[in-house]
Amino acid sequence: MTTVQNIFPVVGNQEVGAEIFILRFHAPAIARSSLPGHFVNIKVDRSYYPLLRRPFSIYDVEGDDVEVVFNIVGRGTEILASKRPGEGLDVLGPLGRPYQFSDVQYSTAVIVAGGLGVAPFPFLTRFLKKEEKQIITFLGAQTEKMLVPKRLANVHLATDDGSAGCQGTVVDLVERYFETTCVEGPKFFGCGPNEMLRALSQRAENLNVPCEVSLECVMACGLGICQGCPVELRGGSVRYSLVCKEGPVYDTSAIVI
Amino acid sequence: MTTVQNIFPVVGNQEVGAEIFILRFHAPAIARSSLPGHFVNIKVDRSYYPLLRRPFSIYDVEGDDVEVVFNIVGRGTEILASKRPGEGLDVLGPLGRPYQFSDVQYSTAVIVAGGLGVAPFPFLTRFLKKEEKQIITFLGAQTEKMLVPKRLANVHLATDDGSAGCQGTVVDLVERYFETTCVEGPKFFGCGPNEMLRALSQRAENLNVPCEVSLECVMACGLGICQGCPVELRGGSVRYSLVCKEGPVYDTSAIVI
Amino acid sequence: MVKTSFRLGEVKFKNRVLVASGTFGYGDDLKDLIDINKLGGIVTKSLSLKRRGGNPPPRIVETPCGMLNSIGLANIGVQEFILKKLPYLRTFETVIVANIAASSVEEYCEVLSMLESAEGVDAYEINVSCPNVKEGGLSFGASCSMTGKITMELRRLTKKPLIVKLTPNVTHISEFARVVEDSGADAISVINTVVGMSVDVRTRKPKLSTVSGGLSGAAIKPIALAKVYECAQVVGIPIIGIGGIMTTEDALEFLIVGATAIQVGTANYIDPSTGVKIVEGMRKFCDQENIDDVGTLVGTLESNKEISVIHSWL
Amino acid sequence: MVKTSFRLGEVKFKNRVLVASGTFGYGDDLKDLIDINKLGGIVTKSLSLKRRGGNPPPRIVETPCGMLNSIGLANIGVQEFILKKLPYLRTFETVIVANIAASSVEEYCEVLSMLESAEGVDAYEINVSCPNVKEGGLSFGASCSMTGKITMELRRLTKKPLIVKLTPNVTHISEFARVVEDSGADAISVINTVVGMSVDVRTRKPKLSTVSGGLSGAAIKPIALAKVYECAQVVGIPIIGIGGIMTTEDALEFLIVGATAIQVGTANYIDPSTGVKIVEGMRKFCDQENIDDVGTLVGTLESNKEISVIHSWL
Ligand SMILES: Cc1cc2nc3c(=O)[nH]c(=O)nc-3n(C[C@H](O)[C@H](O)[C@H](O)COP(=O)(O)OP(=O)(O)OC[C@H]3O[C@@H](n4cnc5c(N)ncnc54)[C@H](O)[C@@H]3O)c2cc1C
Ligand SMILES: Cc1cc2nc3c(=O)[nH]c(=O)nc-3n(C[C@H](O)[C@H](O)[C@H](O)COP(=O)(O)OP(=O)(O)OC[C@H]3O[C@@H](n4cnc5c(N)ncnc54)[C@H](O)[C@@H]3O)c2cc1C
Ligand SMILES: Cc1cc2nc3c(=O)[nH]c(=O)nc-3n(C[C@H](O)[C@H](O)[C@H](O)COP(=O)(O)O)c2cc1C
Ligand SMILES: Cc1cc2nc3c(=O)[nH]c(=O)nc-3n(C[C@H](O)[C@H](O)[C@H](O)COP(=O)(O)O)c2cc1C
Ligand code: FES
Ligand code: FES
Repeated sequence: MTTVQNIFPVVGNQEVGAEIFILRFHAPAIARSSLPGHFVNIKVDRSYYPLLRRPFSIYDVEGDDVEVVFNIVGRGTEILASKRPGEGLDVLGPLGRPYQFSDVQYSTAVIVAGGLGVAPFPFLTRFLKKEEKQIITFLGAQTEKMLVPKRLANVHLATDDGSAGCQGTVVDLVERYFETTCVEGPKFFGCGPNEMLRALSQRAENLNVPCEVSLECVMACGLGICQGCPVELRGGSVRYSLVCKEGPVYDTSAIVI
Repeated sequence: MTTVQNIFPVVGNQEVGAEIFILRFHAPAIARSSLPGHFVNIKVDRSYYPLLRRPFSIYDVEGDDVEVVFNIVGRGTEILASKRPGEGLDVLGPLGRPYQFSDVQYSTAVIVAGGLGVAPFPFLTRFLKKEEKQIITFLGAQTEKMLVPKRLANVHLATDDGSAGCQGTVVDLVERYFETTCVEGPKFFGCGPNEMLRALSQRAENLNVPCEVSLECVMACGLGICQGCPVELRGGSVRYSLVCKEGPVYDTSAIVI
Repeated sequence: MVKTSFRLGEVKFKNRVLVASGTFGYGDDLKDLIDINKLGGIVTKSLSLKRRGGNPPPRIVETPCGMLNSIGLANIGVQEFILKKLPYLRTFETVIVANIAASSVEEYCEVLSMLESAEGVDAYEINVSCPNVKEGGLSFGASCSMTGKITMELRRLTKKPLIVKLTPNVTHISEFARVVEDSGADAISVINTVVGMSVDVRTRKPKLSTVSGGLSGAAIKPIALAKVYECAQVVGIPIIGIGGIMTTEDALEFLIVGATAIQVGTANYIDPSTGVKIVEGMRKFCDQENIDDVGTLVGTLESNKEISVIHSWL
Repeated sequence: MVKTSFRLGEVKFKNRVLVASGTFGYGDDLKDLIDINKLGGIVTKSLSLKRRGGNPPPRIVETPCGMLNSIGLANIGVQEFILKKLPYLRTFETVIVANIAASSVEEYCEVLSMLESAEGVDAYEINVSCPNVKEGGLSFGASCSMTGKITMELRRLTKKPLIVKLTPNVTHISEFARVVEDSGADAISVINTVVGMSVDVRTRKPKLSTVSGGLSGAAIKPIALAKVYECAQVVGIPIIGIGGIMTTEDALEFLIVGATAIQVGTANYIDPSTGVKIVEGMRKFCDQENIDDVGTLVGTLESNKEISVIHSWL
């Protein structure tokens, strides 16, 4: 992986749900070295407000174009939503440690995504298909309009309000599925709010299924230099790992979520 | 004059010169109570960077629409330049003390503008015509592309580089004009950089012609509450007047520029 | 109905949102733009014994998310205030706090006495960020003993609420808070502006005529919050939180760390109705969170005391 | 050709732009992104005697034009630094400044001694914004006598340039600057972060696990400039200006008020090449202004001394 920083041209910015956008920019250098689970760190404009870059998972790579998906939650994403094709975008990436999708220990990738936690999975799905893994995808959100069920395989939906798929949390849906269905050589690939990842990690442990998740946390640099993004490691004494550098993808057996 | 603060819709934003824009917004409440020399104070966006409003002279009023003219000099004007019709604009105005254009003491309005100092004069010209005053306009800038010689009457141009009109400063041009031409009952109406206004004020004194100028200075509130915008008054001891409230238009006999 | 009022001694404030000294003039300039009666209180521009013209320009410069000022306490003087401004100011249904500045202890006393004999001032706020002429211009507010002395002397002269406004430009603001409390103040205001400066690199001149000035606005909010919190750990008297408050959320942060009320400063320049909007915003927030008295938010910060040592490793 | 270099004792810096402690790691993480050899110097993350895991999350929160951090000086410890990082760091053609943190005077001495025996460190920067364990955790940097003592003890142990990094969280930073100069330091770095905090109003929890933290970034530039200027009025040793430097213009402001060199901090997080860009930008500025040595800018502020009283009326 070679990390680069540059101004890349936006080639598209499409609203695909309730204040949810897929932003596409032309960045051959990033496209070439990205893997599923990597993220990019975007400076939304030249202002000092917001001051810091904003991290986004790589949603997909098509040719020399890179995509991210995001919803408007604050000033940074509000500015991102206003980007138009032709404008320049200051991107640093790819960053982080990707999902370990190619190991031979498992045969079915069980993708579990909460809300915008769907972000890394279209790109992962591409690679899983190349690896000829089975794929089952569970996707949950508060309501139908917050689901982005695109470019995934074998999708099962859950919404808190029952507006699409089953009513309930996505982890509950996974649990019920595993109760009734025999999944061959499963491995969980999770991404979403910490609460959901905690629940997933618990289920994975109970089911004795390997589980990798991509964590979110506040980041200042994304490069391993500020020490601002710790996650606690399991084990006796308190030790931390830096999410931006050693993560954002972790095997849940290694960390305290 | 009733000052209002509100979000008004932009109805136009046209580039009319080198990074010079005329921004038009629909603001009946402001249009109704504006007079030439008044200014509006614009919050360019909701960000805290820039933090403060930006003052702009009222360039013209047409029906319920108000216009300002500006060039890009920093972050605030850069953001203003990106405004598109339909967007909301947070404007506070009208503010300040207008030009005293209707007094009967003079019969020829001699308008002298340096660069974007042309801003208050299309609007003033309208009123002068209604008052049936004679008008002579002198407009100067560094170069042709920085001249905005629109909606003025009887215009004489000067540029530093000679790319349009006479080469030299606008005040020199005025001086030469007065040497060769007999102007009946003149009064100067000036606006531009302080250096130019100082020169104009000097000439006015020499010629014994009344002279009003609109001053620029950094402002925090524009409302007379921060005391941030002093100009020194002529007279024995040091006394200040607040440009935003008692100005921006002053008779040059009253102030130290 | 959410309860919004609070008391300082005999004085009842209808809500916890005041406007800060120097950022609202004497109230009269803004009467047509906002409904002043909706504010909890107005703190006047600092009043000095004699009228002050203020510093030469430039007095203002913008900085990232903030601004520097060096006004030089330009004000009309206490006498003219009493004659020309107070009668009108009194007509508003809000608490009038007269802010006092001076360059000697005696002068502070004199100004307060003049205001005592006039009618219409409800409370006093003392600006101690003023140069002590007898000590070569060192700020009163940077000396614990001077700050205590001013408080004690003024306390003798009035039964009205006496609020001392602390400067953040000291090592331990809590020491000042304690001294002021012990000297009889009814409340403290925290904070005044933070010393800062800015330079024009082309002309190599400072962007303020006085070289340095006072930093205010959103940029200083984190500093102000830490100062209020520090004071709240040591004093029992109410704290009025000030510094970079632009929104309801900002104001709530101050209440949570221990401020009984807040003042809106620089935000008034950008939107004079900020205070009124925050009054409304606080009410809404309480409705949403099922809080029946804004006051129950005060000092409710939930912190893990184990790791919350203020002067710890950063 | 514009001259950009300067000397601190025996050590020559190729230019006046360094990267600040804690904002560049140990250099190795950024080697592929920027040309480190173009920098005047690298200041390492603070090194403590033992490896430190750091504070619990959250450690970072953004604020208007700034950020708060409470890292807890997470670092690999001096021993591991010497073994694992220093050999590589030395290969760069830039000055390596080891920044030292400790919780007792003895510990400062021990860490410095270990670095003295290793090879490759060119200079030391002492982070005194650390809790003094013997004084109940009060910051060394808030005590003039402790700051002087640390300087004096360390001075005995090394002939290499000794730079003491001052905290802005004191009433008169110039007093500290003077004491540090008198105690034998070769230079001072001004400033470390400003204490601040931030609160989540929904959860009523502080946004940093340690409640308060250190404010950095563009927001603090005016404060940092004022502190550098204050120090420049009283000391003769070089000052390294730090605080909110994002652009060449920011850096020039610091030189003009009296800094011999500058450090880029938070800006590295946003653009790791900020320092390199400023090196280039300074050169360009000097070209434009017909300046043949960047050093001639240092301390050239033109101010009207008559009205430039630091603690005057605001
Ligand atoms: C490795 C990584 C990958 C991510 N990938 C995506 C993605 O693909 N799509 C996407 O929409 N978001 C993603 N995020 C989260 C995204 O970075 C934040 O939503 C974004 O920074 C918010 O910026 P803002 O300025 O709009 O909001 P802010 O104004 O900064 O914050 C708004 C709200 O969001 C919360 N918030 C801010 N930053 C984060 C964060 N890093 N994690 C969790 N909550 C936060 C704040 O506490 C606040 O409540 C990712 C985060 C990380 C660390
Ligand atoms: C009463 C009044 C009326 C004005 N009318 C107009 C107008 O009609 N058209 C127009 O283009 N401009 C006008 N100006 C100036 C205009 O307000 C500034 O150009 C604008 O604020 C710059 O904002 P910015 O964020 O783009 O630049 P900034 O980033 O704030 O500043 C860029 C540069 O411009 C200088 N500058 C900033 N504000 C001012 C100011 N108020 N006066 C002089 N220099 C300043 C700064 O020192 C800096 O060098 C007026 C100013 C006043 C006080
Ligand atoms: C232009 C200006 C003038 C001020 N004048 C005074 C004053 O006269 N007396 C005083 O006690 N505080 C004065 N202040 C300080 C404010 O009351 C307030 O304490 C400070 O600005 C911090 O709050 P803010 O960030 O909300 O503005 C002034 C502030 C500004 C910006
Ligand atoms: C996340 C972070 C970590 C820091 N770590 C250290 C440190 O270990 N030692 C130190 O002396 N200063 C440390 N600093 C302070 C910086 O070196 C610098 O003095 C301060 O951030 C102000 O400069 P800036 O505004 O350019 O960032 C740190 C700053 C930040 C933001
Ligand atoms: S975000 Fe800076 S080390 Fe991870
Ligand atoms: S700009 Fe505030 S008083 Fe004039």
